Amino acid sequence: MEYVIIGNGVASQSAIKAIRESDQKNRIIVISDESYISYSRPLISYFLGNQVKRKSISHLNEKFYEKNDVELILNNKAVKIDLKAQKVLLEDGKKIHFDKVLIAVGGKPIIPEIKGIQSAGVFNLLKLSDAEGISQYLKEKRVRKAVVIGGGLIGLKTTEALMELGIEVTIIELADRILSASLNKKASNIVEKALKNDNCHLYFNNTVKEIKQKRGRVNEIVLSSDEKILTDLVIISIGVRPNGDLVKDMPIKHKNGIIVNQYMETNVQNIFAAGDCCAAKDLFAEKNRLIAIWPIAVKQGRIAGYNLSSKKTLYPGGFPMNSVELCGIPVMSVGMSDPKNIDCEIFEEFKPNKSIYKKMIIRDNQLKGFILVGDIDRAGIYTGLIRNAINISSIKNKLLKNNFGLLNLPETYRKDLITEKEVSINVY
Amino acid sequence: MNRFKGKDISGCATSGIMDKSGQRFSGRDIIDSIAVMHERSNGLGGGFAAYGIYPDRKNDWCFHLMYDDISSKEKTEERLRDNFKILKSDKIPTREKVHLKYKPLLWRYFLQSKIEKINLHYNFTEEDFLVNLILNINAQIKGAFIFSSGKNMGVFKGVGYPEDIGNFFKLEEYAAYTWTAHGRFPTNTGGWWGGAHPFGLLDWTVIHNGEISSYGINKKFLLNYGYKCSFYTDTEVIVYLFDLLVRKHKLPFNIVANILAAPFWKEMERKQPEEREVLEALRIVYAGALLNGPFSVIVANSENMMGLNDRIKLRPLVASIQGNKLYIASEESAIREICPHPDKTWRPKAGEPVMGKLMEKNG
Amino acid sequence: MAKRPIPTEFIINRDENQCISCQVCVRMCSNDVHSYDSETNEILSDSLKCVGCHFCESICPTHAITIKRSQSEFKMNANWSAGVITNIVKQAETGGVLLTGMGCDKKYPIYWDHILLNASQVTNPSIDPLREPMELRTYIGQKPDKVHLNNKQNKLSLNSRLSPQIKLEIPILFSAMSYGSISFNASKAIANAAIQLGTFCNTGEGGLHKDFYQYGSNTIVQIASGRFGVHKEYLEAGAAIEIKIGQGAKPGIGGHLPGEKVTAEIGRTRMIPSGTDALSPAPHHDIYSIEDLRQLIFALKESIRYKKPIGVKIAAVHNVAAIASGIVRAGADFISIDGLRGGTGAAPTVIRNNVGIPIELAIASVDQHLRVEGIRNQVSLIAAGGIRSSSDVIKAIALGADAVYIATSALVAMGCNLCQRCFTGKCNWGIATQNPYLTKRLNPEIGQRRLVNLINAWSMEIKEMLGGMGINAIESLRGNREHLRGIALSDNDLKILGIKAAGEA
Amino acid sequence: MRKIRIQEEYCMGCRLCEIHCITQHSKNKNIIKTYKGTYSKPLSRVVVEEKGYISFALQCRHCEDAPCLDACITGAMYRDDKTGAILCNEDKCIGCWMCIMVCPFGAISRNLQGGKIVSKCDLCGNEDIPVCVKNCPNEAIVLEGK
Repeated sequence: MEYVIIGNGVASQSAIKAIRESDQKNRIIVISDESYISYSRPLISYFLGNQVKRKSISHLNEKFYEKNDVELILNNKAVKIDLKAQKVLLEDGKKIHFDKVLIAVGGKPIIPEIKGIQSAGVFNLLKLSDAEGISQYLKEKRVRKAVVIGGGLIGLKTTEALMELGIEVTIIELADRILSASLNKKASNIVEKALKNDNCHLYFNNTVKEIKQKRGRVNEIVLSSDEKILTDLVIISIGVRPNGDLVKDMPIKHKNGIIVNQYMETNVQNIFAAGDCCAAKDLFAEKNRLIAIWPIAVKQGRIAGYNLSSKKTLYPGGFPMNSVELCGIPVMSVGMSDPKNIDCEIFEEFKPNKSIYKKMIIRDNQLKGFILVGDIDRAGIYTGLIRNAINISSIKNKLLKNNFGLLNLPETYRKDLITEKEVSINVY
Repeated sequence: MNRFKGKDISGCATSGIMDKSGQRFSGRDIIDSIAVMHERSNGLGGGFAAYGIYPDRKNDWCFHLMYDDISSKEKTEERLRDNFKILKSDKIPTREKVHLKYKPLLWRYFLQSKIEKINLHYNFTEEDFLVNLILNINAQIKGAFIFSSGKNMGVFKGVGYPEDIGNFFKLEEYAAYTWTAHGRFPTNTGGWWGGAHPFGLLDWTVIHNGEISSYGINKKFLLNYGYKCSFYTDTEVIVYLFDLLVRKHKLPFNIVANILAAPFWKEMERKQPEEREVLEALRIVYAGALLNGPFSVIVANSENMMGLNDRIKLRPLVASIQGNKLYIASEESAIREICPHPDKTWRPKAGEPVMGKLMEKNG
Repeated sequence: MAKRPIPTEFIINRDENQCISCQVCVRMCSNDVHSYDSETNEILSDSLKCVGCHFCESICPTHAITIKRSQSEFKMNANWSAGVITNIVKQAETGGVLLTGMGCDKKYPIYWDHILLNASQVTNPSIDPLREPMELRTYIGQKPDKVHLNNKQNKLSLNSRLSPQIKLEIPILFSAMSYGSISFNASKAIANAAIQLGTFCNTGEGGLHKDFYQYGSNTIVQIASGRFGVHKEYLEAGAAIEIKIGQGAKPGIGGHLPGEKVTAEIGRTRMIPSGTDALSPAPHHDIYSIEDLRQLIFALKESIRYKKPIGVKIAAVHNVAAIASGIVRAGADFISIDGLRGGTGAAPTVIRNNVGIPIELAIASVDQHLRVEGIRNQVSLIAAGGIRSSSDVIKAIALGADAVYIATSALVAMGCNLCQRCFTGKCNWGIATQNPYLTKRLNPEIGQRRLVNLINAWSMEIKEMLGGMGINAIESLRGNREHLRGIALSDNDLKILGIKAAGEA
Repeated sequence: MRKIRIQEEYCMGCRLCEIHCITQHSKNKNIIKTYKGTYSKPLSRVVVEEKGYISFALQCRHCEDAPCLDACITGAMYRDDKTGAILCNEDKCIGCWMCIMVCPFGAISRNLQGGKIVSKCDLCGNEDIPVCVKNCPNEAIVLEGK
C-alpha cells in the first residue's frame, strides 16, 4: 500500500510520524514543489534577519526522512489527482500510484492587483526561497528603505527582520491598526508605539495603488492617498489564502479551505487534508474554518496520519491563537480576541506606560479568548480554561490579578489538572 | 553438701531401655550402656530408674530415702508412721566396697497411706496427698530426702560415675521392664546425692541433659498450681510439669511433648484447623510450661517411656528398636554396646517425642 | 502593665555565613520565632518565643540554625533552681495551674537503666535469630487454668473454647492517643503501622473517626470517663475494649481537650459540639467502686457477646498490685498499667511530676502479687509509660508484662522532639495539632514507614537478646526474672523488682 | 518514563524545592554561593503556589501529549528518549512564547536574564532523582517511573 503526501510542511511531517507509529512497512511518498527538505516556515523572517542560521531553520533533525523511510520527491509539483486510476500526476508527467492521499499544500500569498507589481524588488515572504531571494537582492542592491504592504503577523515579523538589518521600514496597512485580525486598538497601539520608537513608519487606512520603477526596479510607491514614498524594496504580505490549485477542478469540496470531516478526510474517500490548506472543525462554531497556525497544522497532520494508517482518531477541533514578540514586547491573542457580540463580558487591564495590556473575553461564564501584551506569564492557564470550557463564574474577577495561578482555578479542575485526570490539554 | 545453692546447670549422658512386652531384665545392660558414655559425666552424679522391680509388693508405695544423719531419719519416720502403715522398712542393699566419696544412709519403705489422713484434705486424691507430703518432707526435714516414691519401681542414685552407682546399688540383681540411667556433668554444684538424676515423684522419673533457659518462668508457672520447686534443678521442674499435665490435667502423655517442646506458630498454621486449634490453645494456655533452651530428656512412668528433645534439638538423642525393646540414649554407641544389631535406629526430630508404651501390664 | 520577663529557655544560633535568607524557617515556625527583614534581607529571630521543637533546625537547608539551651543562669541554688523560680514567676503572672505536655521529666531513677540482661555461655548455646526461628507472637486475654480436650478415637479436639484473645505478632502496642490530642494524619499513620506490624493501636478517648473504622480489626477502642464518641458501632468496631480509669501522666485527674483543638471533624467523632472544651471528669461517675467496675466490664462483655477481650487501664499508683488483683477478679481480660513517665497531651505540671510510681516497680509487684494469688494467668498485663527502647521492652516482659504500650517513642519516630507544648496545638511537626496548616506536615505514609521501621528494628534487637539468652519464644522470658540482674540498686528495690543483684549466681 | 506526582495535601509550603532547584541550575550548584554569590540566581523551575493552608509545588508535568511540543516552531522543545522528559534546547529557542501560550499549567516561563529563551523543569537530567523531589521533606512531590 502507498501513502502519498503532497506538501512537506509541518502538517506533512507530523502525519509521517503518526503513520510510522503504527505502520513501519508501507511506503510513504512525499511530493514537494520546494527544493529543500522541510524547514520551519515561521522562522524564515528570523532567517532573513540573521536571527536564525540557515542550518537551524529546520525544526527537525535532518535524518527525519531517512529515519521514517520516506521517499521524498522535491522540486516537483503535484498537478492532478486521478481518482479512478489512483494516481497522482506530477509536473514532469510522472505518475505516482496511491492508496491514500494527504493534501498538505499549505497556503499561498494573496497578490493584489497593483500596477508595477512585477517590477524587480517586489517580494513576498512565505517560503525559504523568498527569503533567500530577498537576501540576495539586499546584497546586490544597496537597500536603505523598504515598504511592507500589510501589517499582519508576517508583515510585522518581516519588518522586524529588515529593521534588524538596519533598513528603514514603512508599513502600509489597509485597516486602522496593525495585527487587526488578532488585536484590538489598545493592544495594537502598544506595539505601534514601540515600532515608531524604532523609527518605523506606519500608514493606516491606506494602500498602495502603484509601484513605480527606475532602471527595472522599484524606487517609489504611490498610496491611494496619493502620497509617494521612496523605497528600494517592497514586501507584499497582505495575507495568505489556502492553496486550492490541486482541487479546484475535482469533486473535492472546498470553500476557502478544503472541507474535511472530523477524521480529516475530504468528501472523497481516502483523500485527506490537513494544515493551512484545509478548513476543519472550529471549536467555537458550527461550520468548519481554516485556522492557519502552526500548532493546528501539527495536530491536524497527526490526526490525519492516524486515520490514514487507519487508526480512527477524532480531531477535537481548534481555535485561533498566536504568540509573537515584536520589538521586545510579547504579544498573545487567543480565541476570540475582539468579538463583536455584545453578550460578552470583558475584563481589561491597560498600562500603556508599562506597555501592558490584558483583556479577557467571557461568554456564558466561560473564557472564550484573551489578549495579552507585555505580560504573558502563565498565559497557558487561560488557554486551558478556554480549551476545557471551564465554568469560571466564581473566578472572573481574579483572572487579571497578578500571580494568577492554578490555585485560583475551580478546585475540581485544578486537582484534575495536577493529578492529570482526563482533561484535554492538547486541543487547539 | 551444698543443697539449694543457685540453679543446677549440667551437661549429661542419658540412656533408657524399655521392653514393651513387659519382660523384665537385669540392670547389667543399662549399666554397660551408660558406662560407654563415661566421658559425658564427671563423677558428680549418676543414677537409675527401674520399673517392675518389686512385683511381689507391686500395690504398695515404695519410698527410697537418703538421710544425712539419724535425727533426720527419726523425724522422717515419725512423719511416715503418722501418715502410713509401714509394711516393711529396710536398708537399701548396697555394695559397700565400691568407693564413693560420701555415702548417706539409704533406706527403703513399703507403705500404705492412711485413708483418714487423706480425707483430712478437701478433695485430695491419694496422689495429691502423697505429692503434698513428699514435697513437705523434702522441703522441711533437713537432711532427709525422698528420692523415690512410686509403686513397683525405684530410683537409685548418688554422687559418683553412673557405673559405680549402679554397681554400688547392685542393680544387676534387679529385674525391670524399663530402665533409665543418667550420668551427670554439673558445672556448679559440688554434687549432692539428691541432686543426681533420675528425679522421681510417685512413679514419674525424669533424666535430663541440658539447661532450661525458661526455668524462671516454668517455676512461676508451677507455683501457680501449688508446686514449690525447692531443688533448683530443671529435672524437678520437668517432673512436676508431667505430674501436673498428665496426672492432674489428664492430658495424653504424648500431647505433653507439644507443650514442653511446642511446635512453632508457623508449623501450627500448616496443620488442619482442628488440630491447629488444639495446638494453639495448648501453647497459649501452657505458655509457662514451654521448656526453652537445650535439652534431651527421658521421662518414664510405669507404663511409658518417652524421649524428647528441645524444639530446635540442641542436645543429642538417638533411638533404636529391636523386637519389643526400645532404646533411647544420648549416643548411638550406648545402644550398640548392648544391642549391636537393632532393627532400626534413628535420630528423633526436634520436639518430636519417642514414645514407648507397655503393651499389656503383666509383670 | 509590662510583664516581668521570663528568661528565654532557648537561644537561636544563626550562622550568618550559612544563612541564605531563604525564609524556610520564617514560613515554617508556628510560634513566629523567625521573621524576614526585607530592607536588610536578613532573618531575625525572637528567642523568647522559641519552644525548642527544633523544626527549623531540622529543615534549614544550610544548617545555619542551632537551637541551644539558654545560658542565662540564676545564682546557684540547689533548692531554688531556675525552673522553680520561673514557674513561680509564671504563676504570679497568671494565677493559673501550670500546664505541660508529654511525660514526667524529673530526675527520678530510671530502673530500666539499672537492670542488666543475661546471656548464654558454654553450658547452653545462644541462638542465632538469623538462622533459627524466633517467636515474639503474644496473645492478650484471659487464659484458663487448664485445657480440656475431647479424645474421640485418638482425634483430639478442644472441649471448651478459650476466652477471646487478641493476637500480637510483636509484644508492642501503640498506646492510647486520641484523635484530637493528635492529628488525623498521625492517627492514620499509627493505625496503618499497627496493621502492617500485626499489632494494635488505641483510640484513647477520642472516639473512632469514620475513616478509621476500616482499621477496627487492629484497634483497641477506649472508654474513658468522658464517654466521648462511645456508641454501639464504636464498641463493635474494635478488636478489644479498654476502660480507662487512669493515666500515668495524671493519675487521679480527668482529661481536657481545649476547644480550639475541637474541630468539626473531632466534634463529630466525639459527639460534642465543635469548638467546645472536651472535659473528661476525674472519676467515671458510674464507677465509684470495684463492683461498679465489674458491672461495667460485664455490661460491655454482654454488649459484644463476649467476643472480644475487655481491659482496664490504670495509672501506676502505690497500691497498684492490690488494685490490679481487684480488677482481675472484676473480670477484666487484660490490665494496662501506665507508669509515672507516661505521656499526655496536656496535664498539670505538678501532677505529672509528682504523682504515681515508675512502671518498672509497678509491673514487677503486680505480676508477683497476681502469681502469689494464683490468678496471673487469668489476665494479661500491658506495661506502659516510658518505654524507650527494645531493651526496655524486653526487661518489662522479663519482669512480668505480657506486652508493652508505646506512645512517646512512636511520636518521636514521627518527628516529635519532646518540646512538651502539645497543649498549645501549635505542634510544628503536625502531630499534636489540628491546625490544617500544620497537620499536613505529617505525611501519614512517611509516619507509617518510620513507625514500622522502628518496631521492626526493636523486634530484631529483641530477637538478638532472646537468642543470646538461649530462648526462642518470648513466652519463655515472660516473668522470667532469672534473666535479670540489678545494678546499683538498694536491697529493697531488688526485692520489689524480684531480681538478684548483678554478680549473684 | 519518569514522572513527578504532586501530593497537594502534604505540601507544607516550605519552598525547599524552589531553593534546591535554583541551586541545582546555578553555575556552581553550591547553595551558599548561589544565594550569597554576586551573579544573579537562575529562575526556579518549580513554583510553589500557596493560598491559605493549601499549597503545592508545580513543575512541568512532562505531559504524554505535550502541547508545547506541538506549538514549538523551532523544534527547540523536544522529548528526551530515555527519561521521557520534555526539554528545551536553548540554542534553538527564539522566544516566540508559543509554548507558554499553550501550557495549561503555566509551568514554562520566560528567562529574561538568559536572553529570549524559556526556562522549564528538566527533571534534573543528570541527577538520578530531581532535586526538588530529593529535598522535599514531606514527599509532597514524588518521582514515579525511572
